[in-house]
Amino acid sequence: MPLTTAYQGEIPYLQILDPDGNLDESLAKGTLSDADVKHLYEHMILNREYDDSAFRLQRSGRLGTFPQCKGHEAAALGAARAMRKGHDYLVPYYRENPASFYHGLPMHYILMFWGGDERGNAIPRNISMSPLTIAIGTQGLHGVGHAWAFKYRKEDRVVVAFFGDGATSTGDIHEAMNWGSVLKAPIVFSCINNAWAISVPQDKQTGAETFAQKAIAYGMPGIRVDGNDIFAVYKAHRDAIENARKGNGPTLVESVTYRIADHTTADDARRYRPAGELEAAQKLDPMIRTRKYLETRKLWNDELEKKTWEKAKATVADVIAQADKVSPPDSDDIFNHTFEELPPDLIRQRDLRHTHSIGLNPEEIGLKPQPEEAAH
Amino acid sequence: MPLTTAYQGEIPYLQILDPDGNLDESLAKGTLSDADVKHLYEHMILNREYDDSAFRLQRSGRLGTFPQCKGHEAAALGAARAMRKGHDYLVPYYRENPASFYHGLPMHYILMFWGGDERGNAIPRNISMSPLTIAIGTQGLHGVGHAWAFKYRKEDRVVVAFFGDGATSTGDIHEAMNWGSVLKAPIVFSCINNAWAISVPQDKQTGAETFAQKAIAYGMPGIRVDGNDIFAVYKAHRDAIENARKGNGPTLVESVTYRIADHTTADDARRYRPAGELEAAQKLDPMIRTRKYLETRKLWNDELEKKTWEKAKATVADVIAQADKVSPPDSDDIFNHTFEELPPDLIRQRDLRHTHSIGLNPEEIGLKPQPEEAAH
Amino acid sequence: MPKLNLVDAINLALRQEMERDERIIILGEDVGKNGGVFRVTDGLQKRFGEHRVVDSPLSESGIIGTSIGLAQAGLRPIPEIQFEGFLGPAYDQITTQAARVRSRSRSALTCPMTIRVPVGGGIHAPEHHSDSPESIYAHTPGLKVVMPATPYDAKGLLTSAIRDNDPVIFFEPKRVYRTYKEEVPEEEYTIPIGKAKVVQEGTDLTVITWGAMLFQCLEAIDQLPEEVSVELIDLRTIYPIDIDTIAESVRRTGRAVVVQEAPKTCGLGAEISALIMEHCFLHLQAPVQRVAGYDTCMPYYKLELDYLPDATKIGKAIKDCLAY
Amino acid sequence: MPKLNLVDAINLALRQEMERDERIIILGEDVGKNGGVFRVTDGLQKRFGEHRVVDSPLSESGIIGTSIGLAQAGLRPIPEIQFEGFLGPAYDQITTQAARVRSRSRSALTCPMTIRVPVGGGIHAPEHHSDSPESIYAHTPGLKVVMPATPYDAKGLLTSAIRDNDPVIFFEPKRVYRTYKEEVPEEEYTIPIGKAKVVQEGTDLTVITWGAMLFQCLEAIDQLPEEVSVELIDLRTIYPIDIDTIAESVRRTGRAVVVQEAPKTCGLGAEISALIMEHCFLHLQAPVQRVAGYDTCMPYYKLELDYLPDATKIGKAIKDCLAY
Ligand SMILES: Cc1ncc(C[n+]2csc(CCOP(=O)(O)OP(=O)(O)O)c2C)c(N)n1
Ligand SMILES: Cc1ncc(C[n+]2csc(CCOP(=O)(O)OP(=O)(O)O)c2C)c(N)n1
Ligand SMILES: [Mg+2]
Ligand SMILES: [Mg+2]
Repeated sequence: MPLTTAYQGEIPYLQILDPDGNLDESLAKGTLSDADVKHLYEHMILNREYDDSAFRLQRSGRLGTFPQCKGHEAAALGAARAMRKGHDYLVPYYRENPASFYHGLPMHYILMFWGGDERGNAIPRNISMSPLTIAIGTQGLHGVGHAWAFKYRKEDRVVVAFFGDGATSTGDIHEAMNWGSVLKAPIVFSCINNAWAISVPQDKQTGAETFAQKAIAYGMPGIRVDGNDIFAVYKAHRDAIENARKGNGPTLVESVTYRIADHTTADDARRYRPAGELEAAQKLDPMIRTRKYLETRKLWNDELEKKTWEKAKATVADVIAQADKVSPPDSDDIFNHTFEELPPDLIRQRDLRHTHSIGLNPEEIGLKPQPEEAAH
Repeated sequence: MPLTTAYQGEIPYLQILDPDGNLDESLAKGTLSDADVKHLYEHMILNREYDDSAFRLQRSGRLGTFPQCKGHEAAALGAARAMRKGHDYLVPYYRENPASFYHGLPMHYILMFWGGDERGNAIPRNISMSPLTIAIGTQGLHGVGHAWAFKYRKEDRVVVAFFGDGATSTGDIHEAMNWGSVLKAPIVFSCINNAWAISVPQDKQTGAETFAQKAIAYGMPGIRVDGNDIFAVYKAHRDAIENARKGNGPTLVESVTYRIADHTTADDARRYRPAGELEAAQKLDPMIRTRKYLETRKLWNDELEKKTWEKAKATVADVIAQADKVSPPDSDDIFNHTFEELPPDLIRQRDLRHTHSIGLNPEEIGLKPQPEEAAH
Repeated sequence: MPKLNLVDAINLALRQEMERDERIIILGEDVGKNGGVFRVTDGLQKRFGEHRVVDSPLSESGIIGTSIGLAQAGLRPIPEIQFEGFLGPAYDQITTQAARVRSRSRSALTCPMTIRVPVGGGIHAPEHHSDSPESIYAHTPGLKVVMPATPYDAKGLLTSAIRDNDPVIFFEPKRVYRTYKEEVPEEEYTIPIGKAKVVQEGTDLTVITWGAMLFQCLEAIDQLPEEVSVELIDLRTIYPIDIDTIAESVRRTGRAVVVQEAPKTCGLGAEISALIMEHCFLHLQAPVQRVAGYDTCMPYYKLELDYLPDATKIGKAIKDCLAY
Repeated sequence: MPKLNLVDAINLALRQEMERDERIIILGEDVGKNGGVFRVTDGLQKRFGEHRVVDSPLSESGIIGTSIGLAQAGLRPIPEIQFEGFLGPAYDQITTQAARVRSRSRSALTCPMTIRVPVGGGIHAPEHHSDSPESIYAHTPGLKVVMPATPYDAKGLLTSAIRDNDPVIFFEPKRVYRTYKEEVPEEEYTIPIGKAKVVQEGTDLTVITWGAMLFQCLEAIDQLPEEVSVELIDLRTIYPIDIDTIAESVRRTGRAVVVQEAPKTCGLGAEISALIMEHCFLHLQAPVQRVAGYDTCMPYYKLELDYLPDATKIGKAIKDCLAY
């Protein structure tokens, strides 16, 4: 027994649709239908249009900070497609617009959110997803809690929780994966590895060759996929979701993609990105290969491309108009959503809009009435 | 390329001295000399005596809570022996008395510490170790910081940071291993897997088969060893330490042992331990096999055993006497070690021993002198 | 009526609420098989099963973080943090997440959970087992904070906390766990969160305190000359603060002493002192006095009694304040 | 003398101290190549090398935890936490570890480090980028807490903080980063930690504030009738609080208004209000007034100006207090 093997494991890598649009037919079998791919590609166009429009809104001062999702479309949509809409539960971080929209989030909500309005995070009851998260990594545990509740209630729902490569360094994502595994909770951890965490590259974030291999730390399956390949992303998530649904616990899926944009509109990636990297990544843009694939199958052409973009532009213009029409938030809401029932002092703060005590409640607290009131 | 392998890895298991005292000569080569083993066994006896005495002190009300180290002796001493004393840096949690004493910590310090006296944690300058840690997992990062400082100053010192199986669930131990790996810091992470975290067994702590495989998440080597085998523990740590010293970064070593005691004197493990488990573990007690080994090599006999215990008893009695002689802590020290220089209000709190304002400083704050002073 | 100590009263409340509402899950380190390191959850796993009383990994952020998910998904988690000193790793999930679920989602989501935490010093424990962080959480909008001092109040307040639709931190003064018994009805009852209790009426000075300090205050008052009439208020709820009960009292007595274990600076005593000034300025005969822990780290236990307010320190503050 | 903004003044102090003391290491998310998300550390990695200005993993507990080890080992880390909202994951390492190193080891070990943190609202940022947690850290024994409002003070105070042998949290009001310039000497200088600054002398009422609120207070005072004479104190150091400067002033003016961004309850304003009562009771003509953030979550940015104290709210409190 002396020097033996305590553990042996490996992490597969999956690519089905290569950058030139060639499909591995045998791996693709039973994954996405032609109609699926077409539909998902239309979603990509819609999202790309949304992304660019939001960028422009920010630049013209109509939106606060905005994090573009450019490049993430396949990684998000492949996962979203693998979920049962309205049944499985999506836990986004802040860069999953494509998945959120796919699951039905009204598109102007995201504009409201980044426009500094909580109502953009008031996810409608029929949309099976949690609010966006700004504090990196915290959402993984909420996802596990959700999955645990599903298990507790014997519902066959599965959670897909997203996070970035940077998030893997947080204690919370570690604790989430550990809990998920211990509880055998029905959850899939979907790590979007876009090569950067703001300005920090992978080799400053981890000493490991892949993020997927972190699954081994938790005794759960892990898989790395080409995150620009909608087939691979879909298949890996579908298998992981079905495995979780069967009661076999979580999987970690790493989707390798690239952030073809600055971190947010407040960032300037030219300060830190090596020359040529962006250009190389642009060639791997998931939209390019998805379109190539569709064209090869004669499912797409320039005409459809043009029409879809036009439709996307119209849709996004509508969405922006819808966002513009939203009445400004009521400043009473600063108070009203702090608790189910407001304590008396908070009611005073709300109704008088100040915190200093004089005049807060003259009779009751035995002070002289405040001068302005006396003048009435 | 489609379905390939992204990562492949394995974690070795090492045992050199088996429970019956049989040594694997080839693996043992170049590890511990006869004199070493004898010396380490003497240390085991000393620690066992210390442990039992501390337990009795607690039971008789002379000590607060005390966590026994029973069973951990080989896991701690094998690691301690692999370090360069006074040069490498020991980061204990709270159950490393054997390692700490081996590195020269005055033995009554531990009694002071558990007796509720910070001076037990005032590690003398010449002892190369950090204070004991109560907050689980926090010390790993301090160890990484130390290792980083050694690297920064180009010193060839290595840190060995200990933590339990339970601690692996904390975010901090995860962040520590991640940082250690990214920085290629000269540190060895030594996980003492004693099967329990208070009442929580391994399968409620992790979904992984071993703790050692967590190394893979960080792209660092990991190894699991029989933690009751002083040879294996020594060899794994020595190799890891020398690897770190060469600039190759951290290793995770999991020493599998057993807590042959309650969690602390405040615990009653009979509430949660399965019947027979303790008894089975007692048969694997590191002291049994170390003694067997020494006897086989004719390096030990009943006479030596008796003498060593007697000496240990005398030593520990001395240590207790020394602890008893320590003057009670000065309550000024509550204040004096808060900052290098105390702010004025803290000086007032110290000198007047109260926080209420009347009488704090009558002249200066324009109040009537306090009645008692007026009466003088 | 049976006399129960704090541990048993809390255990009883947990049991009754779990029977009443199967959405309740208890989770935490050692809460299941072991029944908690203070035995507060003793017997509950046996009674309700491993799926409802869950021994968790050693991971405070995970305990709160998963509880948030459970709560958002419609369950009613009761996480335990083993000692207040280990709230630190859960601080982020409590303050930036649990406390903000309702606000961030404009009430689309809520986060009903009761975080049970033994709190305070005086039990000869190691480091991190004797702190008093209540003002930290009182400063965090979106949290309610409760700290009963007696078994009766604990049962009623815990029941209210569990039924509350917002996150509540329920601090249990561990020094009182087994040192005080009183009659506690078997039947379920609630005590409203946000209502202080006048423990003893008086006319000369008002003492305001909470948690284990209640007993130190009682002792101090006991040792005062008979002619001194002190009103004693047990805050019971840390947030929202029942300033009405306090102000009503101080307007009568004109003098107030606030007693807390926590370090003085930015402790809850500061808030209460400021509030009293704001609400009772024209009635105050003396500045409100604070008897508090020093602005130092809580010492290891050999010196803890030197650190903590006791009857002597409290008595002196009362006398000084009366003589002002 | 060049006119610098807050960002440049801090950058200059960092550069000078790094030149002077090679034990200094800067670490944090994006502080190196990118020069920090606010460019506060711009150019420092280029100048001092990757071993001294270190881009860290996304791990706030790790940033502080490794800094503790560095500091204990004799270096002088200057960790940056990218926004105050991300102090949460580092809370445990700051409060239970960094703050207690000296006490726990009876000064055998020390923990000299300066934790730089942009703080406060008003910049139209997303959630967690606009909070004001200073009282949390002021309540933590063993920490010094500094919050300069102006470039000159920032340079002098940061220099002091870096040279201090205990842990200092250095809050940088991000709303001021680029909105205010003043003359800042190129030469090194220090401003003592623990000393407030009388920004403007006056006789009728004292306003006490810190951080970005200084500018709101100046505006409020500007808008008052000319005959009103207000003394304005910039606290600059949050802990230890310079109560002597405050008390000296309030004893003269008899009235005080404290202005803070943080939620009212258990904020630093409560402490200052209580201290003023304790130190100036017989001189007070009116209860000390607090103008604070509401006891609610900091709203997303569309409503942040409704939340934050501004000249109108501050002016009203001053007038009410004067008329009392
Ligand atoms: C706890 C926390 N720390 C720091 C930040 C600031 N921050 C926002 S995004 C980001 C990088 C995230 O990188 P990654 O997880 O890879 O996601 P990506 O943005 O690349 O999609 C950082 C550091 C934050 N939001 N939360
Ligand atoms: C952060 C934190 N949470 C909880 C505790 C309470 N506690 C003390 S020891 C312990 C179990 C530790 O188990 P392990 O890491 O396996 O070490 P062992 O005691 O078995 O050697 C717990 C939960 C603590 N000290 N720190
Ligand atoms: Mg990323
Ligand atoms: Mg253990």
